[in-house]
Amino acid sequence: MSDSENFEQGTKRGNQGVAKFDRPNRGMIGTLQHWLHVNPALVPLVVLVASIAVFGALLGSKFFSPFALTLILQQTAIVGIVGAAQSLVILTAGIDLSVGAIMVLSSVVMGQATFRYGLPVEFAIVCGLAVGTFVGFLNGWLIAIMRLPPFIVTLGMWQIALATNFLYSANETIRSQDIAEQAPLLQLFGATFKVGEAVFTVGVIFMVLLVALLAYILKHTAWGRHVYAVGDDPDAAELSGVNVKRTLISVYMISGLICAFAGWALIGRIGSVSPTSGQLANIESITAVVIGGISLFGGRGSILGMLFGALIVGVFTLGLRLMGADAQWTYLLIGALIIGAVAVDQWIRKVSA
Amino acid sequence: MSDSENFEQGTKRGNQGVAKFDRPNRGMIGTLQHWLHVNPALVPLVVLVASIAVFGALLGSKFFSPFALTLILQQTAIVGIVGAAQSLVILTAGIDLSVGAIMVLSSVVMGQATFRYGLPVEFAIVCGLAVGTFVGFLNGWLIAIMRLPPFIVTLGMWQIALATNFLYSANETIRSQDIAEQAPLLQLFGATFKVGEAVFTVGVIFMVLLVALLAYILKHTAWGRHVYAVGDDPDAAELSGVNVKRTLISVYMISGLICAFAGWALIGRIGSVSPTSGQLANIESITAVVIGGISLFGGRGSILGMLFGALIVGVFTLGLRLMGADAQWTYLLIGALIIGAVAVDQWIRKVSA
Amino acid sequence: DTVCLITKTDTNPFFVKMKEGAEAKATELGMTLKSFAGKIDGDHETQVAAIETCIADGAKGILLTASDTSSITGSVKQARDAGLLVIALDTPLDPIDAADATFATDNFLAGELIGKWALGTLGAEAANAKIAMLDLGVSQPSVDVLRDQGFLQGFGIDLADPNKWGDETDPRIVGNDVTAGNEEGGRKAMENLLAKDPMINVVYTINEPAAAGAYEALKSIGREKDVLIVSVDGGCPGVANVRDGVIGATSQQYPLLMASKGVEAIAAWAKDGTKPTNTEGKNFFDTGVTLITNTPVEGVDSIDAAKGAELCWG
Amino acid sequence: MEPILKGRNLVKRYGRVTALDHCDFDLYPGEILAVIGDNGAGKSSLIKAISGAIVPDEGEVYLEGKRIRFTSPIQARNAGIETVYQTLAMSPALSIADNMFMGRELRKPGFRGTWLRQLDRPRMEKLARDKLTELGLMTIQNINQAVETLSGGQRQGVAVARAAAFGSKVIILDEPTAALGVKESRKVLELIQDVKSRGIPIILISHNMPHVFEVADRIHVHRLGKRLCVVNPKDYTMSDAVAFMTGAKEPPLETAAV
Amino acid sequence: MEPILKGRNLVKRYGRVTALDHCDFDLYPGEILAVIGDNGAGKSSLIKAISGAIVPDEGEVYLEGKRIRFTSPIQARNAGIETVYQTLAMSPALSIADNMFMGRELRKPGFRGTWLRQLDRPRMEKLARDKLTELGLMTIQNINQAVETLSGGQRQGVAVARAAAFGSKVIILDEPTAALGVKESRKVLELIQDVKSRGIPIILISHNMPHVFEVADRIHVHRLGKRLCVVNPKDYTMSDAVAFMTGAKEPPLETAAV
Ligand SMILES: Nc1ncnc2c1ncn2[C@@H]1O[C@H](COP(=O)(O)OP(=O)(O)OP(=O)(O)O)[C@@H](O)[C@H]1O
Ligand SMILES: Nc1ncnc2c1ncn2[C@@H]1O[C@H](COP(=O)(O)OP(=O)(O)OP(=O)(O)O)[C@@H](O)[C@H]1O
Ligand SMILES: O[C@@H]1[C@H](O)[C@H](O)CO[C@H]1O
Ligand SMILES: [Mg+2]
Ligand SMILES: [Mg+2]
Repeated sequence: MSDSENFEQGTKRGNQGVAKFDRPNRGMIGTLQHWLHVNPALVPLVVLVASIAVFGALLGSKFFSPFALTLILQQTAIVGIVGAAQSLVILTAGIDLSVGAIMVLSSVVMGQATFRYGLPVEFAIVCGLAVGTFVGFLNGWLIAIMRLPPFIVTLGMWQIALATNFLYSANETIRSQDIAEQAPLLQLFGATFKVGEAVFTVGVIFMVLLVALLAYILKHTAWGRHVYAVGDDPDAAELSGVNVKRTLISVYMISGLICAFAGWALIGRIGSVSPTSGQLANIESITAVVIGGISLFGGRGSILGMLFGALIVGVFTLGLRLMGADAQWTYLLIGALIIGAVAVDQWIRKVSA
Repeated sequence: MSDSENFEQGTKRGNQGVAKFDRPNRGMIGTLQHWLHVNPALVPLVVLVASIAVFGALLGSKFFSPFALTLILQQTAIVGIVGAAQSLVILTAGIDLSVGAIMVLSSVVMGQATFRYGLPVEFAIVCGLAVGTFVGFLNGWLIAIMRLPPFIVTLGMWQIALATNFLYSANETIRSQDIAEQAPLLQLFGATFKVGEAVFTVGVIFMVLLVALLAYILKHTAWGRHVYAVGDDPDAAELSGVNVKRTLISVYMISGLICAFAGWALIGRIGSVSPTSGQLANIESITAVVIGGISLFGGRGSILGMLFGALIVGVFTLGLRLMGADAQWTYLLIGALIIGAVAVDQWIRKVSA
Repeated sequence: DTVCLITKTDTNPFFVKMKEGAEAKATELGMTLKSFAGKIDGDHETQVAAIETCIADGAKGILLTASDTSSITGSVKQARDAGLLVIALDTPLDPIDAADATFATDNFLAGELIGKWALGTLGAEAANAKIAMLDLGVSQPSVDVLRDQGFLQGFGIDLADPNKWGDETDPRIVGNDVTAGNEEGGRKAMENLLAKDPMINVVYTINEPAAAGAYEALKSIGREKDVLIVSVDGGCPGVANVRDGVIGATSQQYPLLMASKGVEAIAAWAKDGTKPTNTEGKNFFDTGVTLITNTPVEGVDSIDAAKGAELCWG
Repeated sequence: MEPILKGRNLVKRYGRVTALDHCDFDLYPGEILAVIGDNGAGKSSLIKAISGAIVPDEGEVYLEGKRIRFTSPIQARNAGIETVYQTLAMSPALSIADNMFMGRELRKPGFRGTWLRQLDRPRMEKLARDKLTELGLMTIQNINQAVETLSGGQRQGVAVARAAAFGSKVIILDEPTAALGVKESRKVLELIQDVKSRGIPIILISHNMPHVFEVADRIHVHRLGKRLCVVNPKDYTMSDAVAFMTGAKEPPLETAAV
Repeated sequence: MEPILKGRNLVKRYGRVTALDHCDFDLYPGEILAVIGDNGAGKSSLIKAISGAIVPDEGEVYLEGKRIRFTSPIQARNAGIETVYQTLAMSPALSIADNMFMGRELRKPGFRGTWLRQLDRPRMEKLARDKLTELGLMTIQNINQAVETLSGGQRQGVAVARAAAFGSKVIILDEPTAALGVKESRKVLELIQDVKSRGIPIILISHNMPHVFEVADRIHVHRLGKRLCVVNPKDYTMSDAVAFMTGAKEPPLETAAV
């Protein structure tokens, strides 16, 4: 063999060690930055803690009390639960505009099954959960099998579910007193218990556990990895052996199921079954997801971030209201602060990169 | 040189012709399919024509009259104009949730400048257009320079612009009769003229011309190509010499300007200046864009498709009402039909691929 | 002392005026007013959160226009248990005694007045009327239903289920459509119904912005002169529209009165624990409703637009 | 001998472009088959049609004599056909280890795996590191690095390592060394020999003639969407092969050079 | 002689990874400089730092003796530095012609160009076709095809054609022939010689040693984020070069082999 074919043999004798580079000595801030870089979900946590600190400083004990702080948790519970569903969907590069409608429809089904049809309340709840899952399945099927864009499918489903909800419920509210009397299980998520001055509801606990569970699943199971892969690049995921269709359908079904749970939690929060609730759930859940650092293009971000995102909005809202801003000023400032929160987030990511 | 280095010289003698393959003979349907494949914007047109035909067959002359058909155009004008702005933004892989708010804010500025400050109406209109462009610039600046996600920026701007609008206008309506008397130019877009039984408004003509102009710009100017490139892959666009920041800022500014024109057109349509209008402009414009086949991931689709998408929704809405569906059922059916329209669209694309 | 005002939205001029009235009265009595509002009509959760915030804030009382009249009662109870006086404004709660008091317009009566007026104006022609019903929204909130059904009652049409609009079978009704209570929705809904039957000659509208939109639609096909439009609210632009012949008749309500009465009541409660009393023979304090028209009809009390303009609210 | 993998009359059109034009294909047990051809000749389309990544418009594919109709790459993988696509098919935001085990993750033993369905990250990371070390990709410092942060060559190395680790019946490599350095390329060639010695046949698409002639048992020359001929590298020179594929020289008549 | 392009002490870190570690670099007028090195050695990072695609954390770059601080590739292009990136930097959904003229579109003459700002599509298409034909990429059937529908090699050909057509001061090619066929690779090498004969210096990153030794005037050997040495291909064999870059052999002491 001539030299030109032989030259590649030179590689045999090479140094086989792994390259090592200096690690710059970072100092405390540097270490924090590096740590945030490795755990990007914690960036919104930093923003959250900072905003609690600022409002605490401005408002003193009115805000910085166990009561007010746990109130924020309570006010965030529904958005947090729906946001968990939304996170799953957005991680697959989808979007679910029907979350609010599924939530309300499920709660109405639970109420009507109990009160109109007289079914045992446990069974009524199962019906509600099944309806939510089924609507989610329809979404998933249309998106994965028929290959329709998630935005359109869930937009259409939103209208369908909402109209069904009104037609089916005949716009009737089931009153809180009646529920408390005849089917208190429906209000389970509203049950409160106190730890000192802090007031927790079952809904809050459920939200926290749900997010923790999903964070575990996304990180530590094959299915979770597939969710990310599908959102990242569905073609690549398909070629490397992920069953993209099945993954998508399961994500939308789980999203529907979680929204149904949110519907149950909604009964607990507002006491009654009201067909007109949940109209802002879409926009609020998407906001929480995006402030939490999950990319709308899929495949990037963490569900923990969503929880912090939801709480950031909750803190701003209560803080501003307690400071006495009136409604339009509050909306204006929340608008500015949402942009500000994400700007800070981006900035932290940048300097810590 | 040894043979192994020389072998590449074999290439010199190769056949230099371009490969030719048989073109299968297509027949009429095949030709249509091929044609649709080459002009994907026409797919929603096919859906549109089909839905007009179906409603025409079902409803006869009630629907298939110049009056009803031009009514659809009038009802679509605002969504079509705002949809043009939305299309530009979505082509860059962004989203503009502030379109409705910019529209209303601009119309309120035009009205207040004329009636509260007594400025000449021409100047008031210029003020309104400037305000829209400025809000668009803020969006663009935050997105391009601060690198914040469009969803969050325009969500925040939506709230800010809407709150500003209410605070500024003190929710006061300026009545149609007063405008007609003192500043009829504000109602310009509402001016109607008849061609036979068909009734056109200036707003309708403006929408059609605007879409045609933008279609030209997107296809036949460098700026238009850059819009697509930025939406397709911003990193690649930057590396291959597109000024991504400038392109993005200009897109959001133009979007703001178009929304301000929509605000002017809105005064023409509803006669008065009312701060509570335009609440559905976001969702309706995005729906039109997506039904029209523009990808929410940017870089793909045509603005003509958006126009057809808007008209499809208009046809369904009026058609269903004329068939006697009540409001709730219409709502439900429109949800289903939006999904159906996109499904047909996908199907046509598939068979014609 | 702090008093809270929670309205359905703060974009509707009606609520804007209500807020202004409350603010003026609060300043006069040396109280602090904190106002809250839902983002959109029907935004119930924001109202729940607002009540919680008021409790946290240590307010003396709450003035509430509820988006969901029966669902809100749980939160209202929470507030009352915490020692706050809760007064429903404009919209009675369900049940009405869930609040400490209610200061409101009788919305069914408001509808009935314009129904009777339309019937009287048409006279014998009423038998051949073609009626367009421009309602608020598909969720059919209570004011929406009350005014719609009141109008039909006044016009002499069978209501079927009085808790629901749209289930009537009288052939004179061309159709119901929804307006979101603004001009844009009013115009579109009117156009849709006109496409269904271009000879519509009576238009009921949920409020005056919707009426203004409907008028634009009629004007664009040149029928604005031969159609009766009736509405509810009595805001200044609406009254001006009555004067200009855009609206035939409107039922005026008095939000400023509701608000100032409400603030006074809470001030009294804060001072010595007195609770407000109801109007004679009603289970709420009726702030009154007046029909405004320049073409009065026999048997229906009304005032003219000039008089109405003195009483109008924004 | 019966081919282990056989394609007949495969056609694939993209709009006006005919990427596969009644193409035949044979892979025999235990061999290394190289596929060479100009850019755009249709090589990638051919292997995509075989591995389920595209469904051909016409024609048949047989695995071990049985007609197969893959509609997804998962089916091909389950049948033991492992492919490295030219586009690499990786999830950019996920780590190297995640990518290597995508679709066949390892779970922890016992309760945590069966019931909590927990992934066995340490084991997956160790295996991934081992496979990459075999390929000499030692400049990768962190197995949990996102694939998008790898250099072009590193990325390709990960894809090749994945296929080599999991292929059981056929391994298909579409230009596996295109972005690789000299050293890394040699490692891949060694790996190919190694896989062959395990009795697994390999399809190798490459533009590197010395590499092709070094390892291939037979060479499938692809031209204008068709199999032009199959040659034995012992009978022809590189110049001949290049001349065939560019059309400079008429191909030999007997095409089935087994 | 003064280098036309000079880098000193360039450092670029990505989190924990140091891609450039106080790296120097020189390109002299009119020469072809090859950059070789292992996968992940930092070659692409080096040329990105030079062409404005990344901003180095430390160090300086000089063009014709003047310190430059590019913060975007547009600035480098305007300064006459044209680059083919390894990732190719194309807009997949746009056509070949659109991509070739991205950022420097041609407008129609007269009123339509100046006032309507209309693109001169026929002229752009003709030029694009000519450039591709020069590279022998004739299997491309339609110049208005979207780039995403091209084969891997065709795509690379388009990128190279673009750089060659527009580079005025320096042309940088990051593995331009990686995905190219034998014939197309030869065309690129010819093109490189051609550009050089026009007096424009070229930086060529490649793993193909025969190609490097065929065209390069000097070879910059990159290792572990640094310039290890610069050798003259006439003085060393390919085996030597490979041994340097893999660390099998100590580099020669005089590094500035001009
Ligand atoms: N998705 C697609 N849409 C349209 N045309 C396509 C598509 N994929 C491939 N083609 C066309 O099919 C032909 C064959 O492409 P293919 O990728 O199979 O070539 P190849 O032989 O692998 O080339 P290379 O050596 O450059 O990788 C090319 O002309 C290409 O443009
Ligand atoms: N965006 C990034 N984020 C993190 N690390 C990166 C990034 N880009 C490159 N690197 C790392 O920097 C090192 C150098 O990469 P570079 O792409 O410059 O190598 P290269 O010499 O061009 O390799 P190849 O020959 O494989 O193209 C690699 O270890 C790579 O993992
Ligand atoms: O009574 C008010 C106003 O009339 C408004 O127009 C709609 O909301 C109702 O509650
Ligand atoms: Mg290929
Ligand atoms: Mg590189």
